Formats: sequence, C-alpha cells, structure tokens
Amino acid sequence: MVYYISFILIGIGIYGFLTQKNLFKHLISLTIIDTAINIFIISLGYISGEEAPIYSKYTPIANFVDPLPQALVLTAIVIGVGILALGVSLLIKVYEKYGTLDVEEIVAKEGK
Amino acid sequence: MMTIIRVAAVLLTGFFVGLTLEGVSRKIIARIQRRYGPPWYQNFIDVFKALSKNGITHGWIFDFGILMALGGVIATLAFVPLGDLVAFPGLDNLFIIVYLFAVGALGMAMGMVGSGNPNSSIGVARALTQMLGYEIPYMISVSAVMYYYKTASVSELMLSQQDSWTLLKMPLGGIVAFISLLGMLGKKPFDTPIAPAEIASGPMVELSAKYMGLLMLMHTFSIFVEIGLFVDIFLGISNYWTFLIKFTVIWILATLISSVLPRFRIEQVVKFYWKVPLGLAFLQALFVLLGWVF
Amino acid sequence: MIPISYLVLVFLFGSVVSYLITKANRIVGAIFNFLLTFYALFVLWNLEIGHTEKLFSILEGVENTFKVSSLGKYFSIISLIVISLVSFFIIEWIRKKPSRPAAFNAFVLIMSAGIIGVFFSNDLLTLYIFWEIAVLGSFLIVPMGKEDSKKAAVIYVVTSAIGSYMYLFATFSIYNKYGILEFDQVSRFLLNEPSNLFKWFIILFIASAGIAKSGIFPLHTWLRITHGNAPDAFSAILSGQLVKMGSYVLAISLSVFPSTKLLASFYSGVPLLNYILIWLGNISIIIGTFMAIRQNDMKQLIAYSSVANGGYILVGLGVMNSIGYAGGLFHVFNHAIAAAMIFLSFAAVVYRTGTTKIDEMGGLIWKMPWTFVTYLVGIISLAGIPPTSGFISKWMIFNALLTKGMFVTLTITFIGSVGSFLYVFRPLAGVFLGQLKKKHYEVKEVSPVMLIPMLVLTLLTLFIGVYPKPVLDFIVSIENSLGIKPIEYSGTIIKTSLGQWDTLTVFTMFAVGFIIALVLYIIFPRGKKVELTDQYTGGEYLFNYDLYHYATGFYRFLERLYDKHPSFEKLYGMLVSFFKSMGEIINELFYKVSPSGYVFWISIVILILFWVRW
Amino acid sequence: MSALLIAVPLLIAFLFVPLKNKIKYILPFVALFSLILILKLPIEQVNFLGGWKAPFGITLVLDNSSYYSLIVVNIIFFLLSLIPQIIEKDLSLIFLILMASINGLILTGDLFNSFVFLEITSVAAYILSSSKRNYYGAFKYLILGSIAGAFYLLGTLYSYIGTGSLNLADISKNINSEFLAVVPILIFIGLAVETKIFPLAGWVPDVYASGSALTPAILATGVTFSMMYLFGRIFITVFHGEFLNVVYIFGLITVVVAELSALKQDNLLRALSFSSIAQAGLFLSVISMNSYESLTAGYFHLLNDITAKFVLFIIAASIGKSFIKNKTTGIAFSIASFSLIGFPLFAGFRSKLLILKTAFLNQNYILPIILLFATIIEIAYVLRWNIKLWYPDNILPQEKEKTQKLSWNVNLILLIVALVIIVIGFYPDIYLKIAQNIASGLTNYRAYVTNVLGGM
Repeated sequence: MVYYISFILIGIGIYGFLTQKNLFKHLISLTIIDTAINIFIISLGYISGEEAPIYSKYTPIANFVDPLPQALVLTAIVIGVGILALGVSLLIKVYEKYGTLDVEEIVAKEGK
Repeated sequence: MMTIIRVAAVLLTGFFVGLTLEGVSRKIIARIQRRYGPPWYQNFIDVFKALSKNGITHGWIFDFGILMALGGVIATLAFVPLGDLVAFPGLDNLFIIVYLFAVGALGMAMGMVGSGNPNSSIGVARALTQMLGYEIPYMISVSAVMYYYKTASVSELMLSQQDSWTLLKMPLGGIVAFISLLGMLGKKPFDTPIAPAEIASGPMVELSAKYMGLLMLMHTFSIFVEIGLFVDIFLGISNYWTFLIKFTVIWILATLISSVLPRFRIEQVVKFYWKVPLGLAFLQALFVLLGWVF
Repeated sequence: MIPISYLVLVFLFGSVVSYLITKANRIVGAIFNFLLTFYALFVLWNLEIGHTEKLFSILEGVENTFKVSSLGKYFSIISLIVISLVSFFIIEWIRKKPSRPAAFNAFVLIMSAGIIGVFFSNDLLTLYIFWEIAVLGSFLIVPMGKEDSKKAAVIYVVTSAIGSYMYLFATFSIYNKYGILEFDQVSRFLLNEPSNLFKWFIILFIASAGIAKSGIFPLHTWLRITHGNAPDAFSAILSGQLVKMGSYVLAISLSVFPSTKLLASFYSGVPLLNYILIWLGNISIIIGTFMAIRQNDMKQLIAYSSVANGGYILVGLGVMNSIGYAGGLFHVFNHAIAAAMIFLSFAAVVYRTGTTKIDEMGGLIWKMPWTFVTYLVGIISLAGIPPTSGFISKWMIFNALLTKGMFVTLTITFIGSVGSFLYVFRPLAGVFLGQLKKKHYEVKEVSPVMLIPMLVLTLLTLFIGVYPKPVLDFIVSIENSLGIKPIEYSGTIIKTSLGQWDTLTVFTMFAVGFIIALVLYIIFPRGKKVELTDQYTGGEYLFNYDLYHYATGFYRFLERLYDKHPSFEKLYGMLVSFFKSMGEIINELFYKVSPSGYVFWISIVILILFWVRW
Repeated sequence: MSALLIAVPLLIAFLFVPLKNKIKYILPFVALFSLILILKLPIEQVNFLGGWKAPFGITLVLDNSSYYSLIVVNIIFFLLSLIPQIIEKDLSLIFLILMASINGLILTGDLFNSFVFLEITSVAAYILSSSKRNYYGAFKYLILGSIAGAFYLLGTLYSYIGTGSLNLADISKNINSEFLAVVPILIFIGLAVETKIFPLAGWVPDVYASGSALTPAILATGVTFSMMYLFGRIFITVFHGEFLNVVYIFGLITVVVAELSALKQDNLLRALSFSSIAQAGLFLSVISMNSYESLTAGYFHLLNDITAKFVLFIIAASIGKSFIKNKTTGIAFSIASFSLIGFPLFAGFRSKLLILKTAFLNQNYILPIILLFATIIEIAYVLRWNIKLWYPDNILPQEKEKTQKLSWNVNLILLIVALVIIVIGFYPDIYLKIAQNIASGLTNYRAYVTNVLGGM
C-alpha cells in the first residue's frame, strides 16, 4: 500500500514541476519527489508483521525487517536536506539578481 | 621544298579564288536586289586600295591583334587540303584546323577590343557567343563522320568517300554542317556580330586603311578554310579543280540563302543552334553509332 | 640522394625557421621559402622511381611508407614548379600584401610538406595524413585574403573534410576487410574481390576525396569563394596545385585500382562507375563554363574555370584508355601551369590596382604589358588553342572520346572548350583592353621579381606546346607502370588511332603565317597613332571616357538565357541553414528550457525506456 | 592508505575554513600530495574500511582502472591548482571537497557509497557552477542533478533487493535477469545527467558557459572523466555490458543533436560546451560496443578530449575577442582545437583512427558515419571560431587596449598541455597505456570480483 503513496507523491512532484512557474515551487516539488523515494525505499525493506531491527533480548533473531534500507534512507535524507539548503540559498541569490523567482520573467531578464 | 611550294599554292589559291568569289557574290546579291553591282574584281581593288592608304592605329595591341589574326588564319589555311593538294599530308588533323582557326579569331577579337571602342567589344562578345552556338552542332556532326571513318585526318576523310558522298550517307550531318557553315561565315541570318546598323559593323568599327586591308585578307582566307573543310568532308573525293567547282557551288549557295533572310538576335542564334541543328546532329551521331548509314 | 622523409621534415622545421626569419624581415623570409621549394624541386627531379622509405606504423600490419612512383613524381614536380615559382613571385608581393607575412610563409611550407607527402605516399593512410596536413596549411592561409575569406576558409575545410572523411571511411573498410593499405596490394585484393558492390563503394569513396578537392560537381561550390577570396598569390597555388591533389587521388582511384579491369564494361570498354564519374566531370564542365561566363570578379571567374578544367581531367582519366588517360594527365600539367599564370597575373593586377572587379578596370595593357602577355598566353593555353601546351591535352581527350563514340560527353567537352573562349575573353577585354580608367593613369608595371616567374611559366607552356616530349615521357612511364598501353609519339608527332599531328609543324606554320602578315604589315604605309580616346562615336561628343568601356554584363545577352538556373551554392546554403535551425530548435527544446522542461524530458525518457524494456 | 586520498583533502578543507583566503596557496600541495600518494600506492589493493570484509563492509578498490583514473583526475586537479587566478577565493574549499569526493567516487567499491560521493560531487559542482553569478544555471543543474540522484538511489535500492548486496563485486557476481530489467534503467537515468546524455544534459551549456574558467575546466575534464569511469565501472564491470545497446543509441543521438546545436551558437563557451556534450555521447557509444578494444579507444578518446577541452575552456573563458595580445595562448588554443577535430599530427587524430578501427572491427558501420558527420560539423564551428579569434575584424583600439595579457603561469601550463597534445599525436603510448589499463580493469570483471571478494 505504501508503494502507492510514494507513486502518488512522485506524480504530485512531477505535476508540480510541469505546471508551476515559480522556482521555489520547483524546489518543493523536488523535495516531494525525494520524500516519495525515501518512503518507497523504506517500504521496500519492510516485511509485514516483523519486528523493528533493534537487537535486544525482547526481539527474537531473524524476524527483523531489513535494517539496511532504513540506514540508507537516513543518509539520503541528510543529503536531501543538504541539497534543499543549497537550493534555497541559490534561490535567494537568484532573487537578489533578478528580483523575481518566476521562470518566465527570469528568462526575459536573461535575454536582455 | 615541295612543302613550301604546296603551301604557297594553297595560299595563292585562297587569295585569288577567295577574292574573286567574294566579288562574284557581291554581283549576285546586287542582281537579286535588282542592282547592277560592282565588277567581279572589285574586291582586289578594295584590298589593294585599303592596303596602300595611311590609316590610324590604336597602339601596339591593335596592330598585334591583326597580325595574329592574319597569321593564324594563314597557318590554318595551310593545313586544309584543297582536293588532292595537301600541304602537310597526314598532319591535316581536323581538330588542329578547328583550333588553329581559333588563334586567328582570338587575335582579331583582341586587336579589335584593343581599339577601345565599345562597339567592337560588343561585336566580339556577340561573335564569341555565336561561336558557342554554331561550333557545337558542327563539331558533333563532323565527329560523327570522324567516328564513322575512324580517322580525323581531313584528306583521309575525303578519300574514304569512294562509294558515295558523306553528304548522301549522312544527310542530317551534312545539313547541320551547312547551317553551321552559314554561322561561321557570318552570313545572314547569322551576321549579328557585325550588324552594321546596330553596332557600326561591330569589331571593324575602328579599322581603316592597311588594317582594314589585312583584315579583309583574313576574312577571305577564313571563308576559304570554312567552306573548304565542308567540301572536303561532305562532298566526296575531288581533285584540285573539282574541289574549286564544288567550292564555288557551296559559296554561291550560301550567298543566295543569306541574301534573302533577315537577321537573328544573338540569343536567338544560340537558341536556334542548340535546338534544331544540335538535335539533328545528335540524331546523326546516334544513327552512326547504330550503323544506320546509307 | 636525400630521402623524401627528410625533405618533409625539412619543410616542417623550415616553417618555424621561415616564421622567425619573416618576423625579422619579410623579404628574406620569402627568399628562404623560394630557396627551400626550389631545392625541393631539384631533389624531386632527381628521385629514382621505386625508391622506398619506411616512415612509421600507426595501424598494426600496415607499414606506412613513401614510395616514388611515376605518377607521384609527375604530380610532385608539377606542384613544386608551381609552388617554387609562386614563392619567387611572393618575394616581391609579400612587401605589401598579406596581413601576417610570417604566418603566411610558415603555412606555405607546412602545406608543401603535406603535398610532397601526399604524392609519395605508398598507402591510403599515409596519403590521408599528409593530405590533411596540406589542408591544414592551406586553410590557415585562406583567411588572410579579402573579407569573405574567413567564411571561405571554413567552406573550404568543410568541403575538403566531406571528401576526405568518405575517403577515410573507405580506407578503414579496406583495412578491416583485407588488413592492408598499400596501393598495389589493395588493387591485388580488389581484383580477387567477388562483391561488385564493395568495389564500387571503395572506388567511389576514395575518389570522393579527389572530387571534393578538385572541385568536381557536386562538391564544386567551395572553389568560387575560396579561390576568389584567398590572398591573391596564394590563389595561384590553390588553383594551380592544391586542386591537382584532387586529380591525383582521382587518378589513383581510377588507375592504380584498375577500374577497367575490376568492373565490367558498360559502354565501349568504360565501366559504369567510370561513366558516372565522367558524367560528374561533364556536369562540372557545364557548371564551370556557364558560371564562369557570368562572373564579374576575375578571380571567381577563373575559379569556375578550374571547376570546368577539373571536369576535363576527370573525363580524361575516366575514359581510362591509353590516349584519354594521357590526356587527363597532360591536362593536369596544362591547367596547373595555366592557372598559376593567370592567377599570378591577376595577383600582379590586384597588387597595383587593388580590385578584382573586371568592370572597375580597363586598358591596363598600356601600363602592364608583360602581365598582359602572361595572361594572354595563360588563357590561350587554358582555352586549348595551339601552339600552347593546353591544346595537346584537349586534343587527346577529344580523340579518346571520339574513339569511344561518347558523343554526349564529346559535346560537353566542346561546349566547355568553346565556352572557355568566352569566359577567358571577358577579363582580357575588361581588364587589359579597352579604355584606361583615370584612376589607373599612375599604375606601373610590377617589378621584375614578380615578372620573372610569370614569364618563366609563359615560356614553359609555349615550350611544352611545341616540344611536349618531356611531359609525354613522364606520361608514358606512368602508363607503363600502371599497365595501360602507352601513347605513341615520335619526336614532336603524337599519334592516335584517329591520326596524328605534329606540334612543331603547327608552330612553324603559325610562325610562317605570322611572318607573312608581318611582312605585309611592314611593306605597306604606317598608320598614324591616335589616342585610345579618339574613337568613332557616331558623331556624338564624349565627355566621360570611363563610361566608354564595355565590361559590365559582357555576355548579358547570353546570361539572360540561364538566369534562372538552379544553384547548388544556394542549395548547400539552405542545407546549412537547415542544420542551423535544427540546432536552434534542439537548443530551444532541450537545452534552454526551464526546470519544468527538464523534468518533462526526464519523464519522457523514463517512459520510453520502460516501454522499450517491457 | 587509499582512504587518505579522500580524507586528506576533506580534512584540510575543514581545517582551513577559518583561513579561507589562504587556502588557495595550499591547493597545489594537496594535489601534489595526493598525486604522489597515488603513485606510491600498489595496484590491486583493496582497502576494507573498518576491517569489515566485503561484501559487508565498505571497500575502496584500487585496481588497474581506478588507479589510472585517479592519476588522470589528480593531474587535472594539480594543473588547475597551479592556476590560482581562475579559482575564485570562496571556491578553494569546494575545490578540495570536489577532489575528495571524486577520489572517493573512483575508489569506492560500493554502490551506495558511490551514490553518496556522487551527491557530494554534484553539490560541489552546483556551487562551482554558481560562480560568476550564474545562479539560475546552477539552480537548473541542481534540480536536474537531484532528480537524477534520486533515480540513482532508487537503482541502488533495487539492486540491493535484487542481489542482496550493495558491493559492486557482489552485485556483479549475483546479477540475474529479473533485476537487470529495472536497475540499469534507473542507474542510467541517474548517471545520464552527469555524463551529459541527451536529452538530460540541458544544464551543460548554461553551466559551462557561465564565463568562469574554472567551472568548465573542471567539470568538463576531471568530473566528466570520473563520471565516465563510474559509468564504465557500473555498466561494464557490474552489469557485464547489459543495457549498453540503449546507451549506444542515446550516445549517437547525443552526438548528432549536440553538434547540430553547437553550429548555431554565437558564444564560444556555449559552442564548446555542446562539443563537450557531443564528445561525451561519442565516448558512450564507443564504449557501448563493449570490448577491450572499444573501451581502450573510448577512454583514449576521452583523455584526448579532456586534454583539449582543458585548454580550450580556460582560454575561451579568459581571452577577449581576439588573440592579438596573446599569441602563445592562441597557438595553444589552435593546437587544442585541431586535436579536437582530429587533424593528423595531433592527439585527436589518433583517437579518431582508433575509434574507426574498433568500430569496423565490430562490424559497426553506423558509428563511423555518425562520427565523421559530427566531425564535419565540428570542423565547421571550431575552425570558424579559430579564424574569428585569429583574424578579428574591426577591433577597436580601445578594445585592444582592454584585452589583457594572460599571466605567464597560465600560458605556461596551457602551452605544456598543448605540447602534450602534439607529443601524444606522435607517441600515443602514454595515453594509450592509461586507456588500456582502464579498459582491462573494467572488462576483466572476474578479476575484479576475486580481487574484492577474495578467492571465492
């Protein structure tokens, strides 16, 4: 079921890219896609009805969900945040330079 | 030594017969136009009178051009066989004659344009254009003959016609060559280059006295070369005397035709030559290739 | 004996030396260039046929070598004659002309190194390498000319590249199939090749390099703009020499790979492939002739005539019988010399007047008589009129076509021949004859340094026209080495199955005729010399003699007949702008879009990929 | 030991954050250090980080191919660090980070690790490309790059699901057809942005043509080379050449499309960036023939290309409208452009020959045709630019005054590189050896697997 959520989210992200003209909204769409993929990754590692992959005396061995995707997702999230921060700071610079975040206006100003 | 005598004989024949026939043709044209006309020897008088006068010149290229023209044509004439009178046996290659002929033409053109008169430049431009018109069908029809007899030597072409004349074997080629001949001679309807009423006799506009005389000689010799080639190639075997008879006939025929026709415009000349005669020449060449020769 | 590879190296390093010398003193640099090229001519003249040198090995199994063949020696000597004489001309010319004399001199030497390499290459790859070096050297010189020359250089290189890449493609096909690239081995393998298609492909693609270089239709368009805009003296090398490199490759593709033995006869002993090439030559003759008649720029006019003459060479080579092949080779010599003469005389004219437009000049004969003489003899040779050497080759080609019964091709060669009278006369009348313009009253003849090479070429073409034995000897040895029946000649008499002619007799007779005319001229009274402006004007008073010069639209009445001709130059222009607009569309669609566009394309690619995979 | 290649630049970068202005002068030493370090390292060495054996731990693999790739990349970094003029002062840090991440990218033997390094490289590249106030271009690059990164991550995950491992060698050993249906597509899209495949290379012209010399000089050379190495490593070594037929087609399309686009450009840097795209496409389609010879030819060509592009981009970005005041620079530029279009005597000619030979050997006749066609177009615009710069028309005197002479160290380095191009044209053995080693390392996946996983 979680697959579908991530697919829908990717769809929303792409829809956002295709329809919006504001660069900030593009960045948001990017984040949505990122999140969707992260969700998807976690859903892959999840085995229904299994335990969390925490090794303790309460959990029987070999009934864990796969811990690796979760570890990977953690890294991916960190990277995603980094990129988001970079993107936003670039957008600030873009705004300083062009005075707008609208794609068409930027293109018009670049052409000048 | 024999060669020198033969060359001299050819040149003298060209001089006397050519000038005489020119006079005769003036007489004929006059008669057609219901005039009395000058005597047959009028052209001898003209040439000598012109040569003996003091004229004007436009500088060395003007003189040089005329010399080159006359020299070139004399050289060309020496290679043309007059019946059995062949100055250089075996060396009378048709291509040589045709291209050596161009030396004279080039010399004349250069000298005349060197006079600086635009009328002569226009005339020369027209003459060259006309050459582009008539030369191509002529060369094709003659090439068909050469291909058929497998030789390019004019005297051998003449001697190959034992059974019948080339004109009868290849009538189309003969007709084409004759039409082209009219263009070469600069006779009406192909006298656009000199067109007296339009461009004041074209190339000759600045000529006077000696220069005129030399050029008249050149003209006579060129006529001799042009008609002589036609007679040799198309009108069967002939000795010196029959050659002259055939020559006279063709000359008078050309005069008669030209005296009743108006003048083409220059682009009409090219168009005409590249339509009818060129087509016929190709047809003739095709017949020769297929072996359909009478 | 000095090996060729050293010669090539001397030229390559000499280019650096020449650059430095010219930086210091341009005239000394030009003299250095002349000495080097003249020395090279001397070395090449003394080369023995069959001399082989190892160079390097780029592809395994192929030893890249130089080998002196008769064909290569013939072409290289012609080339070096042209280059060394033009270099001599440059000694004076360089004082005023190219914007970068040092680079000019250096590149001439680089180009010469390439040229020497091309003619002695023993395999396809070596030929390609030196070919490109020659292109590199020459292309760098072209933009030193007039303002259009920058565009011209690019067009030149691109056209050349089209040809040479087709050549390279064929080269690698051969290498891939047989593992060898030496000419004689390739021809041996080709003889045993069962596939006709492959043979066709090889010969056509190899020939295409020559087609591009010698300006054969459909790759003829570069000649006009390049020859017309290159530095004036360099045009002489371009037309007199570089174009002949193309003829060399054509000769190789048709004769070293024996096309008549490889392919079945199509029409009287000529294979269909040769026939197609002959037809390309025919179209070139037509285009070259009729376009040359139209030109008002004298250099462009002769550039088009180079197209036509390239066509002649191809027709002659394509017939591939004894006399036709000899005619083609002889025409290489004639056109090289004649084009060099004509372009040098133009360079002299431009050196003095600064223009190439025919109707801006006139009457220069009074100021530059020797230049005029060079031009006159040049055009007589170009138009193929005896007693110059130009006639010999035309006569051979006519003979060959006539024996084969190729009447259409014959017609076209006649058109080209008669048409050449028309177009060579246009600069003669417009530039040298007629009324002298007021602005050219002060023009002087060029200095002896420029005249000497011009007159040497003039004498050379007259000499060979009367006594063609040196060239014919070469041609016979080439034909012997290629297994073609050599042409027959004895002394000055050249023989074919259609008859013979004697160059000496023709010359003597011409001289006799001229003397007769001269005697007549002398014995009759002298004419009075009048000014050129003293003209018959139909009674009008003339106030502007500049206008009394018939040069603009010289053949307008004839041009009118084909004003609406299809133009390949425009077609290629359209093709280029099509490519450019395609690039623009792609650029707009894929590269200039906003992030939305990128995401759109990513989605499309993903969809396509998944659709293809599943 | 090989971990130092990653650690040292990173460490120095973080240590010198307070001394941002001085870091410029340390760059050459760092680059030189890593270069010497690489040369000292033994080949065929696998470094298991933290002592965890593959396939469980993170491995750094130094085999033939990664060894020589590292040398190439670090030489580029070294050369660039010697031209401090073109490195804006804030970017020195990024330069170090980029160096670390690229070293990591080449060394790593782990798919997820490569994702991380890929992202770090990308981030560094985004920042680099924002120089000269080119923020919009950098943002576009960021969007494309991050989406591609997401796909790369997905691919990584799918291969983990399919094979149960993230170790490249382990994946290579366990690949199965089911997994091969999806993963290559995802990875391909992930790498396509960085390897400049049409139509995902929209960012390239904007970023390369920002006017900064450093951005294209590093992105088109070092970064491109490492990406191409990664591409080869994943698609050749790990996937055994699966999916390469698709890459081949995309590569060819890229060549044609990019060359056509370049024809119209009226900005030299943009034209060169399209040429860079085209060469990348050509490289990908060449290596797609997937043989030792084709890989050799491909990497050899890539080496020539980046050598030429190094010179071209730096000169194009720093020169004015003509070479009037910078003749030596002009000569270097011309040599590089002749090499780019493959004139004989120059390095590019050798690679052209090699590619043609390989293509014909594989009975592939389309690639040569496309190559030659593309070269013709390339000749047209590259030489047009050469002529334009050498023979400028109507340069105003004050403009002439304004053009500055490049300083001696730039000229020296450019000339040295140009000299290398000529030397390679005559003796291609140096580059050829590098290319052969990379090719043998990539194609010989069995050796790679045994090397990493031990004799199994």
